[in-house]
Amino acid sequence: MLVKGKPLVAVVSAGLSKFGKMEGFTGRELFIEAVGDALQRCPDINLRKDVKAVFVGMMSESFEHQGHIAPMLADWAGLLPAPAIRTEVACASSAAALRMGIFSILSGLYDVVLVGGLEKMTKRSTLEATEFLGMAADFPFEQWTGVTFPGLYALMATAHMHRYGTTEEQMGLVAVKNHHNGALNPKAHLQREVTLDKVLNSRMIAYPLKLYDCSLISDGASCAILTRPDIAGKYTDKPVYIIGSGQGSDSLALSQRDDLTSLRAARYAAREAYEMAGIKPRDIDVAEVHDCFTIAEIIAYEDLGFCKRGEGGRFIEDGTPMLDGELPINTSGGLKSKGHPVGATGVAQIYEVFLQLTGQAGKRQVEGCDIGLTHNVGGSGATCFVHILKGG
Amino acid sequence: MLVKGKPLVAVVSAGLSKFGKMEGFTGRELFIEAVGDALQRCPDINLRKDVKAVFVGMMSESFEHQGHIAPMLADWAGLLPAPAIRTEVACASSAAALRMGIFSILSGLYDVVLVGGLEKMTKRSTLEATEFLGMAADFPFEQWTGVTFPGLYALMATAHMHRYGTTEEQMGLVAVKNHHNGALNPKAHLQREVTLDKVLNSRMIAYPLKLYDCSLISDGASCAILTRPDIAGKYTDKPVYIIGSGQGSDSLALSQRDDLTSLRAARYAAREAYEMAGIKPRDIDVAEVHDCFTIAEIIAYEDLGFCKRGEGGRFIEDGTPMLDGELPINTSGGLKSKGHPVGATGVAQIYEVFLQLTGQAGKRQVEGCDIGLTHNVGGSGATCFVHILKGG
Amino acid sequence: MGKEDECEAPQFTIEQFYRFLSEKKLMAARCIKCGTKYLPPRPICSNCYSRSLDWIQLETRGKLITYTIIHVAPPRLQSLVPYAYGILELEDGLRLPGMIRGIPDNEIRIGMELEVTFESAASEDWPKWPMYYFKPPR
Amino acid sequence: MGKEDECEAPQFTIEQFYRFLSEKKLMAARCIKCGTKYLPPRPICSNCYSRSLDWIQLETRGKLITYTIIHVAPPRLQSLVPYAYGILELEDGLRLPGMIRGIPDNEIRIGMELEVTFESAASEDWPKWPMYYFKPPR
Ligand SMILES: [Zn+2]
Ligand SMILES: [Zn+2]
Repeated sequence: MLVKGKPLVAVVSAGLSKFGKMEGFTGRELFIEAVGDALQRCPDINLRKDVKAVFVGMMSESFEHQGHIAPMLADWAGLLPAPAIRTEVACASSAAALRMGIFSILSGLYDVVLVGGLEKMTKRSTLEATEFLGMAADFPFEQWTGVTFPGLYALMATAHMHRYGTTEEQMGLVAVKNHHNGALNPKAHLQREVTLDKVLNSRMIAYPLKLYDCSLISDGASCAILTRPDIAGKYTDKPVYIIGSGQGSDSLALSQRDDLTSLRAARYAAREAYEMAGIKPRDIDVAEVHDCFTIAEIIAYEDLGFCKRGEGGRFIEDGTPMLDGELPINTSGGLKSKGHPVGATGVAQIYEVFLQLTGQAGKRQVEGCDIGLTHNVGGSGATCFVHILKGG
Repeated sequence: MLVKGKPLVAVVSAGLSKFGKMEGFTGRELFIEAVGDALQRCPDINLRKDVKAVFVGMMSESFEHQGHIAPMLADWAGLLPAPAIRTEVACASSAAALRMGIFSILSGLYDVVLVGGLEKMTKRSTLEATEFLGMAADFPFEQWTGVTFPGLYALMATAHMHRYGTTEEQMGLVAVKNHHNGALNPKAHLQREVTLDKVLNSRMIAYPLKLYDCSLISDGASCAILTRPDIAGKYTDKPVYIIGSGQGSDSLALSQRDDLTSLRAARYAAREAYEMAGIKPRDIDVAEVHDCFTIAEIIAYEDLGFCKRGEGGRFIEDGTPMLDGELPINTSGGLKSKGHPVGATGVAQIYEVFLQLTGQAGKRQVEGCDIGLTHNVGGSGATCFVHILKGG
Repeated sequence: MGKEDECEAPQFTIEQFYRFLSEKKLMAARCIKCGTKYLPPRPICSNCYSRSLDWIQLETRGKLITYTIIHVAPPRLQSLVPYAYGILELEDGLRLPGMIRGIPDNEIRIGMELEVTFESAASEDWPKWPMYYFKPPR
Repeated sequence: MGKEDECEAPQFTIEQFYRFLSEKKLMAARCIKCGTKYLPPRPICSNCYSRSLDWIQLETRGKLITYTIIHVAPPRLQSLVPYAYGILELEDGLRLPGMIRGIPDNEIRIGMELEVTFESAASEDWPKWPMYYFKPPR
């Protein structure tokens, strides 16, 4: 049951496929790669015997013309006849799977569950991908009237610039930072640095957002193995605990929200997670936030309480979220450089924080970190999850 | 927490939109109709204040080009910023939402949640609908190689006929029974009787399944309000309790299963639900089973233990599952006559059993029923949920 | 619902919103009980759960509260790029998103006044709805 | 994975299964550790989680274990209706579903012997895979 400040569940392992244009691999094959990665990191688990249920996030059946993926993935992971459910809340689909996994363990029904997500996006054309991703927006008033997914974030960016004086250069710095981190991550889609000049001079996608303000269309899969906190020691010496889980919703159509410069769903989710964990924003040592577009990361700084409203642009200028800054953010490279196979992203963030808190993050390891946060947004912000993790 | 034989949650209300070809209504409008119906049946609830989370099932984003529906439905139901998640396991998507709702209450995080489902199918052409529904089958080995959704059940029907001598007439009797019941249900899609002759002489869809062996393509939505059992009395004098919840999975591709005449996922789900409830098949008074095709209902009789393996055909011939029989099955008309807006179906079954156990089923009321069962199958049987309900 | 044949007032649905639009009318729903206005309309008030609603016709002028210029569009609209898109706040506070036409991209400003114009032809395929645009007032 | 450029043996993927098929070879994966066979292939054994696999070429003959005649098909195949479809149990116990050709519908029987035949041309659009069919053995 739920007791404030007590661990909800333990993460005893996590796995990730390579992210990128994974030519020749279908989604189920990427997922089983992620499961294999988690298994190799936790050899004491007997997947078939121990894992009692599967929760997986995927945004769209359209990319691979494949719905009903949950039992198929349970099958490929050798877990039949274990029950399996797919969750979908756009780009936050696998954070939803994680939250369902947490509920299912807290319910007392299961001791060990597998959560994860996937998306196989690159086998379809860019126009097709644009259309499939657009389905996360309101059909009758957004898709139909001509706005795209980058367009929705562009509307927020223009509003943020207008109200707070946020600049295209500040947004560009987010891309520069995340590419720097991604260059240190062997699983990242794009492992190369970019200069601010290159970002600012890249092709316009939806003013003021340019190509390098946008995350990548990628293939990939992620997973994590959750257990009751009191039995984590059976499986690993270095568990990580989830101590806070928050979720909020907002109207699907951006135009119907009171404020276009902040996500109410994110503020609500953050408050729930912080309260459950009994901590404050200043206690966070490392965070993975949803930088589907550079403006989204700037808004995330504000919504998560890392800085005041309107000061997100200065927060990145000051260097605080850099890998060697006071609060390193998106050490993995973020959606921007690691890649954004949308259904995989939420649990891929958990994977990165798991690596950080267990000292397995290699060249991008943040020293002495104990508390991490993940922030996963669905669509243009109608859904947001915040999770808080603590080292064992 | 989970104690055998103890109620998991209470159902304090349930609602259903009209099922059918609901010209002029989008999915969200049907959903809010279902919520309005539940509210009218439970006037003491303050939805906005009491309901803390939403779980909704929908099979396919393709029908309305609309993903990310969960927060939108929370918005339309007046529940923002309450968290909302969509579940998808093909035709069992809303039973999954129900099970998530149960977990979330058992976790201790929520006291009251709204679960439901919807599908808006009739605005697209039959060929489009065939394609969208087909996505629940394995793409590389089923969709690609030419089998349809009716085709998969036809493969099971041929195998069942070959092994057990089941006849097209026996399957036809399932349709006759369900149309009889549906004619008594004012929310059913087709409210008219059919003769066995008409069923047997209807157009072939996938041998041996004819048009009248197949459920309908319908629009519709369903919902139920769940609470902790100990607080149900605050909201209603006549709660119904969910005392068992089971779920199982199997390989997505039919060809990979050992047995083509029975669903392992259903047998697994049934065993879990019966054990949790501490009851036997013979204790069931009324049941809603997944008759997407007539053969599916015959197999359900066997998988749920209402009769022995291979005897499903005789079970319907003997009249046991008739409205005036010993164990009335699909009193609502079932998917066959009430209609099958796929994402709505699982919770629509809960709605029917809720009506039966609270004496609100009108002309199709089964007298003296105390324990009901629902059986909701995803796709060709890779997913199955069984829930057991008890009157208050 | 279930009374489609006999009902007098048009249903409070998105379909009906677009039907009005094809008659060049911008219509919202208003809850008679609590006064909340809905654009798009909703069949049940999300604030007080009343089903007593009426239609109100909106003024078509409003103020632009944010905008973008879209360079990569979905297949249906790819031929129009680049195009401007924004959110209009109408005179009574309701908001509507849509394409902006009839003004050079570099003259678009937050706060400027625009008005809704209607294209009455519905699309041939699903969903068979007309389009609308925002333009500088005449 | 991540070694695509340097690997010698073809990956144990569905794409590779269809690539073999276009070479008229019916190939399955076999786990070297526990012997489990997979059709379609899997990159990791679902029984023992080993990554040590090899490809085995299957005999193309098998026994029909069930069938149907499809009269309503998705758009891509609508021109072929009615067509027969069934599940073949191959000689080593693996099963494959597919269309049945070259035999009148009313002569199809459970238990009859059929063999896999290959159409080597891949589809032009996604997923760019060839088709295969079941026919009576020559
Ligand atoms: Zn009102
Ligand atoms: Zn093996």
